[in-house]
Amino acid sequence: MSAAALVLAETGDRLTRAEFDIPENVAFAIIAGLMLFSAVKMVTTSNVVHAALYLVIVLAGVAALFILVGSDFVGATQILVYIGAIVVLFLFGIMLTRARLGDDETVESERRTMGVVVGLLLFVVMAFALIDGYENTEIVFSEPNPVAYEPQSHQIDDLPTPVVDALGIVGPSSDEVLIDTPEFESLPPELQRRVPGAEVFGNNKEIADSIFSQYIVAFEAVSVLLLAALIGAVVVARKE
Amino acid sequence: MSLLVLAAESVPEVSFTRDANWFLENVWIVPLLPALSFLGILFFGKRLPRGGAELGIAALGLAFLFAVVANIAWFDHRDNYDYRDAEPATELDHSAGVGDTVLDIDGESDTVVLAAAEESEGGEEAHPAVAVLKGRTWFENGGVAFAVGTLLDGSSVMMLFVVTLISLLVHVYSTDYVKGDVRFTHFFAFLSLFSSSMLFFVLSRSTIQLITAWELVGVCSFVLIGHWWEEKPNSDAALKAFLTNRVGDIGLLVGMIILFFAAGNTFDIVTINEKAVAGEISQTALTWAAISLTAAVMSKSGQFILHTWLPDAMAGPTPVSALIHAATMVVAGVFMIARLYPVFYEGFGIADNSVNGLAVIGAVTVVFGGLLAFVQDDIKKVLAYSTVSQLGYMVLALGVGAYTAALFHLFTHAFFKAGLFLGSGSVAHSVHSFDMKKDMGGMRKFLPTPFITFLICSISLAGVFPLAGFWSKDEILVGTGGLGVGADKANGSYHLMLIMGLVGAALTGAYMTRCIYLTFFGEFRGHGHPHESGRAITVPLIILSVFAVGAGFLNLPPGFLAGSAEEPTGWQERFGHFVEPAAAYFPPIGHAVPSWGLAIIASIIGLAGPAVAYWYYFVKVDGLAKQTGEKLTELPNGITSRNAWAGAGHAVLVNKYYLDHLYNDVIVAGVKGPLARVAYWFNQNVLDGVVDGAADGAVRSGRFVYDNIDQKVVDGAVNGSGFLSSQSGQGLRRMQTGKVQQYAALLFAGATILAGIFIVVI
Amino acid sequence: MMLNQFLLLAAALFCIGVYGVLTRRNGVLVLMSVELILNAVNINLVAFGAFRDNVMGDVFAVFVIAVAAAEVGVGLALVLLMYRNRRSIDFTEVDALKG
Amino acid sequence: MSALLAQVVPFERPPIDWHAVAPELVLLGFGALLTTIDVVLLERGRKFTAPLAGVALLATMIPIITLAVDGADRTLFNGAYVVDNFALIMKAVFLLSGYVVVLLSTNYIAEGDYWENEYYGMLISSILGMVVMASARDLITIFVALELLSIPAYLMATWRKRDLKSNEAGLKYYLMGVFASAVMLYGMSLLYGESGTTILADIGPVLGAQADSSTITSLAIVFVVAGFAFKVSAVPFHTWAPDTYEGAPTPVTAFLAVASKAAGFVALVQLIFVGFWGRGDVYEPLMWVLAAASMTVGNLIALRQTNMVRLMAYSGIASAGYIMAPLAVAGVSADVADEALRAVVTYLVIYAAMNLGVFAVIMAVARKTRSAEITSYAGLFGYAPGLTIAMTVFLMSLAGIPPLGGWWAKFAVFKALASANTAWGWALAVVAAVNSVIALYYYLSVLRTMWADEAPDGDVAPIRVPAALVTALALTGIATLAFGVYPPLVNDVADVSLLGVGG
Repeated sequence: MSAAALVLAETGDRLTRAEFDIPENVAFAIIAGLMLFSAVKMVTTSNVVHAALYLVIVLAGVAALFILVGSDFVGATQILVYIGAIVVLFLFGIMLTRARLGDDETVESERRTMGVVVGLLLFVVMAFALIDGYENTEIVFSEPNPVAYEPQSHQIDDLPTPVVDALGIVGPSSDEVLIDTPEFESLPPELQRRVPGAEVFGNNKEIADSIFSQYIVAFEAVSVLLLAALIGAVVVARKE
Repeated sequence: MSLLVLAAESVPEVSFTRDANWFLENVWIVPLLPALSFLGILFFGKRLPRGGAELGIAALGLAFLFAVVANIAWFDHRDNYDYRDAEPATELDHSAGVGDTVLDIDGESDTVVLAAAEESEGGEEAHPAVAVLKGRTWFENGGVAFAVGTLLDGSSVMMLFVVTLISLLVHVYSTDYVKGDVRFTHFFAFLSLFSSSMLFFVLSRSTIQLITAWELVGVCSFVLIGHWWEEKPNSDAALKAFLTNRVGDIGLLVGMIILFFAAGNTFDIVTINEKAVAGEISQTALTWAAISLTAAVMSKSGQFILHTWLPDAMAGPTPVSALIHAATMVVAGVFMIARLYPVFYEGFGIADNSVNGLAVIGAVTVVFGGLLAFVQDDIKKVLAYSTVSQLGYMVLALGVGAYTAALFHLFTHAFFKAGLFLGSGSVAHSVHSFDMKKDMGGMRKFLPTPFITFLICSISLAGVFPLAGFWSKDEILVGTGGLGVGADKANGSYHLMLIMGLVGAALTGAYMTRCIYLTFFGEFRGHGHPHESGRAITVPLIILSVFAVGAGFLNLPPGFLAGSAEEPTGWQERFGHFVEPAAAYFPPIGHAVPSWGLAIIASIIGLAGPAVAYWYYFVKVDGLAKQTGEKLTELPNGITSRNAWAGAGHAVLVNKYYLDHLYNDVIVAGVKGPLARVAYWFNQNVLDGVVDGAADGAVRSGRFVYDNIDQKVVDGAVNGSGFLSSQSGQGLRRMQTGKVQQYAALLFAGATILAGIFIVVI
Repeated sequence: MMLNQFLLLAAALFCIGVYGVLTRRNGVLVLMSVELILNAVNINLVAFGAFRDNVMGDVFAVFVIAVAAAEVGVGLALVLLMYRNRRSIDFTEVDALKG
Repeated sequence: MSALLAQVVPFERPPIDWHAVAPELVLLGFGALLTTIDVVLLERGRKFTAPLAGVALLATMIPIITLAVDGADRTLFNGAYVVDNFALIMKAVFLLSGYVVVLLSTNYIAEGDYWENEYYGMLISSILGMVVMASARDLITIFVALELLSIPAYLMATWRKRDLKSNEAGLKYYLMGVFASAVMLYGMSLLYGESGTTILADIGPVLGAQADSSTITSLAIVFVVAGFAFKVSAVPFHTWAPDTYEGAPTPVTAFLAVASKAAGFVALVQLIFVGFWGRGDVYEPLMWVLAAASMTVGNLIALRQTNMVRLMAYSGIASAGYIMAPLAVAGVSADVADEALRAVVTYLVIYAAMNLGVFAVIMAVARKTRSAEITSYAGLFGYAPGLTIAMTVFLMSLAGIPPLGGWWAKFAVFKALASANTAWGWALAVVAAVNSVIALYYYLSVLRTMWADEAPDGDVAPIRVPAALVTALALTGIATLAFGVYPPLVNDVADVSLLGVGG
């Protein structure tokens, strides 16, 4: 993996997210710490409503992480579906089952031991595998690529030097040049987005495209699944 | 041996023809007839006047007639078939090896006769040996053709005769024996299916067919042993029989699968055999296949240590026992070895070995079964252990390479053992019990016909010259090639097997003498008035005893009465000639030359057993019984108390009896006085001790083996493993607590531990 | 950023979820713990998606979210039914079937 | 790089082979029709639903047959969805066993006054999930198909709402199912991370080219397999099965025991033969352990069962072991892989017939005795000889007695194990052999109770079996016999291979 990173690094003048490593790592640390704390509190607190609120923090943290790595769409979905719908469902569940607020339950030591042993064992195994497998592997963030561009003229002054060099433009800096579509496409992706007038999308279009092409069957299946779950849950949960 | 191989190679090995006798080609009708009668009885039996029995008898009768004709046709085929006349089947693929061609690719049914030349050792004219193969591709799967059809050669045509005859007689006998039974119709239906399965078995062409038939035989025996299932011991016995057989079935399955791959993806028995003979299958594969198949034989043919189901299976109706022990079921194992003989022959290295699994198991079973028969009070159990012992002879014979002898013993044993079982059934039928000690005794007065036939069959079983059992047993003993007997030692020298065989012979006579005494002599100890059986019972008995007397003459040893060992004539070796395939699918076994010396020694040893038993039961026990007027079945005290009795009661009582005779002798022929006195002294001081000791010792060792090894160790192990698995099942069951979170813990922990192991190890 | 930052965080969340699943008696809390586990998976998927620079991870995560919603709905219906039948949502009491 | 094209090329629907997805569409259409009838006609629609569900499943067979006749393998959506022989056969198994389940349910659900329309809606959704699963060759599609077939099944297991046991059955099934799919998802995420793709055919070569010591791949394979081992109820992921089988409505139990289990195996087979191909060093020992443990534990616990349905659950766990066994040697060579695949398919087809048959008898008997305790079967022969004989045939077939279908299934497994000719293969064959003896014991005990014991309370009133159940019994009985007597029926269809074997 580091080999791949090297190759990417050699392509030269390229704004990668890696350059913002430090602020992002700080953000990550804060979010991760908050999530872990909330998660632990969630599974240990005796108050069910508090647990639901801690869950919200964890879910929000996950959404923040998604946005941090550039998956804006998934992050938005996470917030809408999880925090907007699922947590509300949980709250309804808590209310409908009239679980006592406060000292809801006590965890016997035997069960706690079982949980700790299994959980720790699982973590050791996972962590061992992950550290062994991905030690020192960096995520090399590439910019979201899809770029829309209409052919237009630019003042050479306005163009970034790498773009000028790459296209081999010569002339006085005040001249206007027309960059047409073939020329634009000949640029490497990281330069395309630096051409003025180029519109940059996230990967939303790609996600949408692949859901409706490669994963169309899964998508249809999920739609049936949601309907079936809806009908079934109504049958099971309703009073007779 | 190598001469044979060379000779076989020097002539065209294979030729094909299409002109076998109609009866040999269409022999599939034989199993079909009882199968049809099974269906007929099942569906219409209850509406027929005789509850379906007539259907079964008619079907078996027809099958029997067919079998007789087929046997005659086989004689002709075997002797007169000349491969030179055979037209090559041009439309068949010549590139295929022997037997391959019978997998009719086009699905049409052809008859292919397979021949290879045999050059007898005397250098006389070659006898072509042929097997009539007929088949149809059942289906093809993954390039492998599953063929079904008939493989008819001497051994299977002989089995057809035996199975149909015994089954016919059993059917007839059963009309009386199970008369009035609640499941009369059901009984006959399964009797027919049982026969059909066995016939299907002996004709099987492919190993798949063989396994199917083998299992069918097992299922039928399960149903029939458990015929009176309302009583728990009966259904227990049926269950045990089935389960024990199942253990062996796995061996069969594994063995057949090994052979399937080893022989190049084929189920065809002839092809497998040929490749085994030709050395095209690796020795390892053959050995493992032979071992697996031996496990199957052990369970099916009641070999030590998987024999325990056989005595229990006596819970079934007596005709079923007769059928199981004589013609079907238990001989299936022996026949299977014969069918795949090259596999065993090469796999165990029978030719150049002196100890192999098959021979050892057989020898142990001979002695072990014989000893156990001593201490049974149930007449059918005596016979059951006797069967175990006799099956041991057959397996032993196959284990030492005496192929013909094994099949010959199977053949003769079928008649006298069926006769014995049916005879015991007729006795038991009249006293409503199988217990010899409690409910029998003196039966000869009430049941003269069963008595005579039982006696004849017993003598035959004991191997007394010149009844059937003598010839077959003698042939086995010669075949061992042990201690220098049998001039041609092509199959190795099995000294131990010879000795065990001789011991077994002595035991056989002894326990049968005991059985006859307890059943037919002495005072009647039962209740009521036993009555002679009806014709349906006595006629089969008479027919079987005729065979028990005469069947042995079918295979007189060469040089007997006429001719010489080199040039057998007439009836000599007729049977061997009949059953032994001399073809590329049969190993080049050597033939032992019979020895007069061994025959005499064996006869003496074989008679010594009954003599001792005779002395013990007929002379001493009977004498004591007459003396005291009690109904004795054993001496009240054996050798253990002999010292204390030396000058007292027992001795006095017995001696007095003899003194009378001696005094008479002295008076009538005074000159014999001194001689008699010497004889008397010898009798009193030497013979008596030896005889008493031998009889008592045999009984005691039998009892010991029965109590400690058979019942405790073997049976205990069989039952114990069931108990153990049941107990561990109980333990595992506790894991299932019903608590969902413990299940979840098991799930996560299971995944984690598995993952952990794989991460670390791989 | 290191890939393992995300993966180890996800592993920890996963194990905390497992702990919750194994120890909580309240049915709703068990279901919440399941959500923790599923979110751990989603972090993995999205992190790998960024690492592999393709959208399959993101798409997978979206599907997981959708399915998780259905699962929660069904799970809460079952818990509700349990409450109606037993007046309790304590999972440790559910052990009539065993052996 | 494809991103570049995306900027100029607007979204275009990928070409869809409508014939290939016709079975799913037909089933989906009927499912929609069923729901619409429910919404429009309300209670008046009740009498249509069961027949309509049956028709839906049979009608879906039509495109499957046309596809089979056509014979061409079809690959859709970059390999995410494949219609090959294997997929078609398994779809047919799902649909036909689904049809038998409809037959089993007809009277049960109607007489119990359960939510009939919704019940068949659930059933059809679940079967749709299975049908999708048979073609899914992509992690996301497999995951979604798994959930689509599972979630309605969770609900069906709890369908007898007021019954505490049914409630418990559904709850346990649901919880264990969710945990298992969470573990599986974690494994899938690692698979995606290792290979960068979700298409199985692309994952295969990546994993195959790895060094032998890739810990991530080992972890991923174990976790993914664990998820499906749950579905097929393999030890130690089997704990839900006995409880759920016992508590769930009996037709649902039959559905779980046959169709749902088969779906798990379909996924497992696809993953192993396409995705994990080349990593035999991981999945072979894993399958070995699971198979041996399932056979042994399942059979041993079955010895101590007193309830027929629980007995069938443990017997099903043991069967899962048999079906997994060939997978433990699948990686030896391409020939062995073919043999193993055939063995799995053969076993699944035959198992469906005989197991559904057993449940049909259980349901018929329960109509009179209202119980599934083995003791309540005592003396059955006396008053229901037909059912007794049918049960005998099915149980003997399960025990592997020729010439019944089950024997061929076992034979195929042994043959596959032997064809590998490795020490581990033989060892597993021995384990399987010992187990088949143990299994015979408890099947025979049941038979003895039926044939030999006295009916409890001397109640020998005959059982009236409704027509739908008779049909189900006849179908499964004929199939069980026919597969045994004329094995080409199953052998020919089982002669399949998977697209993409060998990477």
